[in-house]
Amino acid sequence: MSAALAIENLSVAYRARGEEREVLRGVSFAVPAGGAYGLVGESGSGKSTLALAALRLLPGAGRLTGGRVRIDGREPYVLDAGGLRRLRAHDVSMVFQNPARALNPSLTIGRQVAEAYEVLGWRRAEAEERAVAMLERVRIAAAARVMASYPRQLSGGMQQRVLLAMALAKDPLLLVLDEPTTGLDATVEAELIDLIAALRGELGTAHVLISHNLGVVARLCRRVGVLYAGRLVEEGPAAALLADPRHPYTLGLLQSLPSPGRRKDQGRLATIPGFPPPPGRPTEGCVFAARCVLADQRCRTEPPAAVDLGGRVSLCHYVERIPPLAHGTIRGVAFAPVGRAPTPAVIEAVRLSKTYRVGRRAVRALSDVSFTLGPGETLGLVGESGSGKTTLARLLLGLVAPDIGGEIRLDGVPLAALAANRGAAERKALRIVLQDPDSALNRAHTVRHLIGRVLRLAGLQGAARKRRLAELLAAVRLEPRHLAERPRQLSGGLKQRVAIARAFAGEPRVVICDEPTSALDLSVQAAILNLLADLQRDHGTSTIFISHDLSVVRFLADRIAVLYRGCLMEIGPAEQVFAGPHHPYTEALLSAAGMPGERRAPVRVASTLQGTREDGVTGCVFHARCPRRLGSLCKTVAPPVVEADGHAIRCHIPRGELGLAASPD
Amino acid sequence: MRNPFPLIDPVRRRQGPRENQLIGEFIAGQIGRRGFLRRGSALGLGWPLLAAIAGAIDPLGTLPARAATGKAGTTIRVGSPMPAGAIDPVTVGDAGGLLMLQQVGEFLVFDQPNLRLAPMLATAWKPNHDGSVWTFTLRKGVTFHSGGMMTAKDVVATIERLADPRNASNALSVFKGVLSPGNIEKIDDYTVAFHLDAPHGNFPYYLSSDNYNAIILPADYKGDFEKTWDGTGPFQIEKYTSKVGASFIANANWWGGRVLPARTEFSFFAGQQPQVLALEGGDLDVISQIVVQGAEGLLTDRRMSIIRLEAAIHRQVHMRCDIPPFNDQRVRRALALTLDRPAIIQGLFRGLADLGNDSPFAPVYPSANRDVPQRRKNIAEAKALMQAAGSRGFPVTLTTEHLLEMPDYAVLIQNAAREIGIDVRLKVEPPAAYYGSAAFGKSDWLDSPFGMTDYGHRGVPDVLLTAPLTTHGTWNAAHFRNPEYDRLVAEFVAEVALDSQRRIAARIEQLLLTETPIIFAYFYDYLTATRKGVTGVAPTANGELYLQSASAG
Amino acid sequence: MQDGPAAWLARRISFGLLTLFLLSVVVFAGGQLLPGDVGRAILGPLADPRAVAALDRQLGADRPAVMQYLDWVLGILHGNLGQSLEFRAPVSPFILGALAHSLRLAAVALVMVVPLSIGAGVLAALRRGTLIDRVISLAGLSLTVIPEFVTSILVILLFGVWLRWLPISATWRAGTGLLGQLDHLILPAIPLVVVLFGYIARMARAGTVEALEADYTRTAILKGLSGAVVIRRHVLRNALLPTITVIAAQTSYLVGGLVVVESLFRYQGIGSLILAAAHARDFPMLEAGVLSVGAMTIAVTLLADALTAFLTPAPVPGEGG
Amino acid sequence: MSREVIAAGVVPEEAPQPSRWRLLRRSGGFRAGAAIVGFWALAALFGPMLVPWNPFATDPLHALAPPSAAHWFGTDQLGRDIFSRVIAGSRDILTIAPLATLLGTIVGSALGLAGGTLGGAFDFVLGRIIEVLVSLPLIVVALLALVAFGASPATTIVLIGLVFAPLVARTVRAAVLGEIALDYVAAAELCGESRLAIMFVEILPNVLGPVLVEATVRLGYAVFAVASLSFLGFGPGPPSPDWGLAIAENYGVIAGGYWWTVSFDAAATASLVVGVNLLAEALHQALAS
Repeated sequence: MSAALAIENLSVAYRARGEEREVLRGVSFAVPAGGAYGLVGESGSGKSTLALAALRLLPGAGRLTGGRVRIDGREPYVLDAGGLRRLRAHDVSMVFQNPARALNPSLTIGRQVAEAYEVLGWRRAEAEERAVAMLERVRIAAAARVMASYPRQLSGGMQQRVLLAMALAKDPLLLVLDEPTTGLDATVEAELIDLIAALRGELGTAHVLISHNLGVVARLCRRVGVLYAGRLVEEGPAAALLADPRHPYTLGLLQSLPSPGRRKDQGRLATIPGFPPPPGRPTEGCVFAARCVLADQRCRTEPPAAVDLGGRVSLCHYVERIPPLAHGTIRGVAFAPVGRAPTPAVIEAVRLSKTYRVGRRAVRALSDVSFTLGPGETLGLVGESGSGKTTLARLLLGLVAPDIGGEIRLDGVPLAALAANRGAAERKALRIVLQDPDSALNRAHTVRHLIGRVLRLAGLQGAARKRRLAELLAAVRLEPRHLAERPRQLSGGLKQRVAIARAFAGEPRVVICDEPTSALDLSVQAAILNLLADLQRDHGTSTIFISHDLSVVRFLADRIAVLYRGCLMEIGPAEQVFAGPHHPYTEALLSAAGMPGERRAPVRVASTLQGTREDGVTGCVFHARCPRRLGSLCKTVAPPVVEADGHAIRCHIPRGELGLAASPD
Repeated sequence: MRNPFPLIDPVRRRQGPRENQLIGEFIAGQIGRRGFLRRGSALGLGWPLLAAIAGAIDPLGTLPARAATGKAGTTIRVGSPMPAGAIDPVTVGDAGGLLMLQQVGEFLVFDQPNLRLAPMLATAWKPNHDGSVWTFTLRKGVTFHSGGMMTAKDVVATIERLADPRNASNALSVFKGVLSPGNIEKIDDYTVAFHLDAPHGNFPYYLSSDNYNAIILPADYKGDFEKTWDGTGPFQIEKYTSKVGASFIANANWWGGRVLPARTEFSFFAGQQPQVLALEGGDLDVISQIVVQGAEGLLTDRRMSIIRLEAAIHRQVHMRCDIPPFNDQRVRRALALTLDRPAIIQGLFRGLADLGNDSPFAPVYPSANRDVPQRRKNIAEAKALMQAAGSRGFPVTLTTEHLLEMPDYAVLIQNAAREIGIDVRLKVEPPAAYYGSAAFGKSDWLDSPFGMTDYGHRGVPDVLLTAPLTTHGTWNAAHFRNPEYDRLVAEFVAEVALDSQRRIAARIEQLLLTETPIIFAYFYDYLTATRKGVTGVAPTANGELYLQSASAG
Repeated sequence: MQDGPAAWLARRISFGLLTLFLLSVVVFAGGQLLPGDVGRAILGPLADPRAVAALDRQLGADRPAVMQYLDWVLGILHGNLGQSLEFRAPVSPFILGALAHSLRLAAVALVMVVPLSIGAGVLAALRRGTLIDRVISLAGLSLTVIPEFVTSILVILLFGVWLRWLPISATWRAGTGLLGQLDHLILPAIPLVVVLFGYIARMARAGTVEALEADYTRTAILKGLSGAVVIRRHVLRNALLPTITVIAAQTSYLVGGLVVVESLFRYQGIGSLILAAAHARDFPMLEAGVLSVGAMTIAVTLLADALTAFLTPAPVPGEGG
Repeated sequence: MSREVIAAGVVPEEAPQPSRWRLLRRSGGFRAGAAIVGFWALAALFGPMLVPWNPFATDPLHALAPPSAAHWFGTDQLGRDIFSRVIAGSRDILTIAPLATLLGTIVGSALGLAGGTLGGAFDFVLGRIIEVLVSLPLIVVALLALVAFGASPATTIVLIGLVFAPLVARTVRAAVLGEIALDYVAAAELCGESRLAIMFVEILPNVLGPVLVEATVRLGYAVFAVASLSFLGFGPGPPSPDWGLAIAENYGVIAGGYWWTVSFDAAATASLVVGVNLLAEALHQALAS
């Protein structure tokens, strides 16, 4: 049985504005029939190009400049149009990252799925029957109703399941998945990963999974390849490679992940300095030399040869010097643990609720949330999309007014609902760092203007302002030469640093960070987290850190609050929330966010069809998806909030019976 | 049909007073062709001489008698100007409207192209001793399209309707001071007497086709002409669509005999350019009127033929005599002397026009006097006059209408005036804005110190002498006040005999040459264009088109 | 379609009526500034002032302007468009006649230009980057902006005068059959086709390019569907949607904006009628003409929006948040 | 090198995007458009001084002479040299159209900015005005106004400018709504910036791109409208050498064989509008990329 996918010495280049820019060079790997191969790399590493090249789907500007691709022995670049079409109709499938755009908005789901069967020769009626069967197979409830609805009437998770059904309709030899679960909620992602693993078992299809998320790759793939700047720097069995990396880049990636239990007071995260190179920059020598700790003159001039380590390969001159690096303790200034007693609270939220009117229906984005934030303390706010965490942020900032009865107090003094009605000092006290720096920074202004303006509005003039500006630049590790540049000329990481500098410019009492790192590459994310930790320590600012990524929150937060559909499910010191007892929803979140190397019993929530919101539910909002549901009680009676030494949980189940975390290793 | 009089004048010099008297009456149309031949022979004039004079003066004879030569039963497609508003004989005032009326309606008297009157619905007309009462004898056997016979009561009612100020009639300006309502007496069924307010030698012209409102309608006409189209003419209405076109069919029992074409079709055009293109493209057979400026292509096109009628259509360039800079007549004369009139005629009309001598007496008028010397371009004299008047030139604005060749004529004046230091600036307005409310104080036309106005053709110069130049003239844009001139004009208007009219004309022309309140540079011909092979089309200079003997071969 | 189609339709219609009322007030105010008066316009400049006054009285043009407007509005409510001062006849036959003419010419132009331009746009997109794509884009780009009178004169000369294939004046003799009328309308329609071709072709091309590069097209290809099926079922349907709005946006131009073409081809459209009414200060005709064009445009735009909305049902409310 | 410094490590910049201006200059459309419009601009500025004949001097005896050595483009009905008049004729159209566009763009942008940021009643009224104007063809509105106010360059400029303003406002408003959705506007509000500062300091710089593109497109339409208006007799009056006027006066003659009296004016009009549109298209491409 020849390999499902065999790629030898593949090179690809793009033509842009006249020059030819090489994106992939000399990539070789093979995936046996029924195998599962993972491709890991950051943005710009060329992993998507590799997938598209394998199926001869390169966009117009792309061109294969070298190497061969064979799928089950047949070469897509040699086949004629008819042959290629047959290959795609019967043997090869691909699922992409953004499900919403991959479905035709003006055709029903049924039409699009049945189409896959019609190509195989089934008549319309027969094709539709088989389509319904396949939808049920990908665990879509009410498949008939989904068949009749339009793509945008489904949730992200649902759409991806439909695409999966379409891909598997032809029972393909090879299925390529390019970031299939990125952008989905953790719980939904977990369900999809389980589904994909199960289907591979049942159908015996060879899978190639492309992802920047090491956890997902670890769970699904038997072998893994690490891509950096268009080269396969390391390749080998998944378990061995992730536990004992033999290339500096792989090591750096693993270390910059806030692994379970890592906390800011145990020392800073290891970061890979610098930023991933933009695609197509010609480099002699080792591509990683610019950012490698071990790099020396030889690395910068002589391209490393592939070192065979028995079933594993690494592209590095000093393979043997990697293991000791892995075990060395990372020195660095630890963070003094913050005083526990949050006497007097800087910010106090009392019974905050928010209802949005959409057409004739009222949607309750936030209901009855109360919490306090001490000076210098970091409150982690965790929740999936639609949990109301962004609404909460906007309420605190005064961009939106809460429903009557809700109140926010700064240093004990109640704040006006809208920012416009607040005093200048009060407005200065609260600042925000947003997820997408491109949207948060005015692209027409220079960095000097962006930061300087906040200082001017804060009343600083002349020399004082210049001095403060210089201080801020140093604090966020920016160079004075960046002052004259516009956001368009900066990388994602740099832009976020400018946004952070602007947030801290006015000496705010509280800085709200709304998913500050989720738009950044892994290696850059660590640097930003360290920066936030440093600034908070230096300025004694309290922060509210909003994220859907539990590991990131765990690294920074002193206390953690868990939100689900506008309700505060659980709030307490970080360690206690992670150790347990957990609220069932927190338990599901923790299990969904399984770290590489962490063994945790899979706890899954039932998936419901989006759009079946039960508004005005009297009981617990989580009852429909809660695996530990106590029959009709949870549905009808609102759960009490049980508190024990600062750790409150809103659930009917007695604390003793709630789940505990497995012993952290 | 060039000017007939040069042929006759040498003959007349050799005749005695009574023979000249007879020739004058015949020219003035007071006696018919047969009458002239009969009395001329009675006076002993030789037959060949009489025939020559009659042929020169009245080649068409009475219109209907022409022998029809073309193919019968054809359809004539005519391009004509867009009528402004409803077709109503009482209020009509524009070329498009009059053309429609004239297809179905007829006049008492027909003013022929040679400005000689011919009998139409009236067979004869004669003045009393001093021309203050005119008696008309009507033609018998004339039926309206609606069936009724035409008799005196219809004529009385029609003219009464036009003269009554309450009826908003456009003919009011023609009858003002001439004929008042109530003075029209029905003698019998076929005789009508008109008692004038004052003696008028040319009164028959006021009831002729020259006055397009004067088509004879049934007495019981109720003002709804667009529904009835009831007239006595050679064609009857078939279909009329306002703003689009109209079609007429031959009137079987027309009093004037056979009507050659079966149908005529009129298409309305907003301007000349599209009409020229339509004729070139074969969509039309005839264009009722074209102006040389903008239609030069037709003049040189072998597939087309042009009918030329000498006419009195002209432009009056008035200079206000009561305010500077033109209050000094020497300045006015100097400006008049800068114009190279033959070059202007050649440039604007390809020569198809007569020279103007700064008076209303166009060469086409029999009463015009030939002996007054023609004014020519003379820059030296003009500069001398300016020196005498103590003026070294001045800026002035020439206001005129954006109509046909007038803007270009204004440009020529602008360049000519520059030669003696007069800096002319042009202000060209749409006609409606130029005329404004057509009353002193409320109209650019009557208030501007230096302006140019268009005047259509008229059978006799009377209105052109009175309205724009007499002290109380309603159109006196030049504000010209000259008692001597007023007296001469009153004398001319009252005069019946042609020779005495010409004697007075000479003194008027001389006076106007010295005073020059208005520059009359040219009188251009009335042109009608037809496709080659289209025959029998008979236009007249005031915009009518007689098609009863036409054929689109 | 946020709160259901019925409410949306009602809102749009009420906006339309408000706009029409606003339009009538603007035209009324504008009308007062026209120079001269109706009586003078009909009788001509040299007519006797007494006659002009008598005619104004007859036509009621001497009443204060506001009275004239109120009478006109009352008339509208009773469904009669008022009496033309100039032609002393009800206005509606003129307006309906002119509107019928304009719509006929617009229809002929659309029938000629829509398939041509959409075809060219899609072809250019399918062959994007090649010579044919550049030629179509450049042709569309430059032809669109050439004023109608330049193209009209060229067309008249070429087909009317020199080749004599087609009649120049667009007004057919009474009673000519539909085919005969069509014969007359081809020449005047050509300049319109030249002007509209660029707009529609560019939008069709942009729509098709966007659809071709969309992810769902890639999904279709990956299903192994044949090129033709992918284009027909997936690409065209989404690509040509925006062209509906573009075509609808040309209504006010196509119906009332053709004064130049109408004057050159001697065609009595609503545009020329409005201009003539302005010259003659024929207030009721002017008002009715302008409003008919306004109403026509609003109706067509409404129809186009409804059609577009119908083809891509808007997202179900309450999504996300 | 301590890890600290490495961590702060000097950062490799992204390859700076080729500046839009260089991108623009390289596009064929821009070069062609600039050449054409440049030529006519020079003709408008210095034309009347450089032309062989005085465009206004009449010579009736040599009227309608075909193109010859003396008169490259022949003479018109009054014997004036057509070549000189075509060159001089660019002055009228190149003063009226750009000024009208400028007026329309400035007023339109202000309306669009206000409409987008203020919203509420102002935005509603603006929306209705836009709807009124869109439902009326430009030519009819222009003609009605010119009949009412009398045709003069000033009225034409103000008229076309005010008719374009709401249409420009519509585009600017859409762009502003796009910007308001971005977070930097909310951030500015939080910092206590005034509404005016937000409009002009924050939003306007980002909206200049669409405004510039809209302006050049409007310029194309303005030239189109001015030429049409003068063809219909509402442009500058005689003896102006304006192209539209010349075509209106002479197009009847060409059937008779005097083709040169119209073709050069028509070619000039067509070339100018195409030139302006090429500029607009090139600008649009450069800014959209």
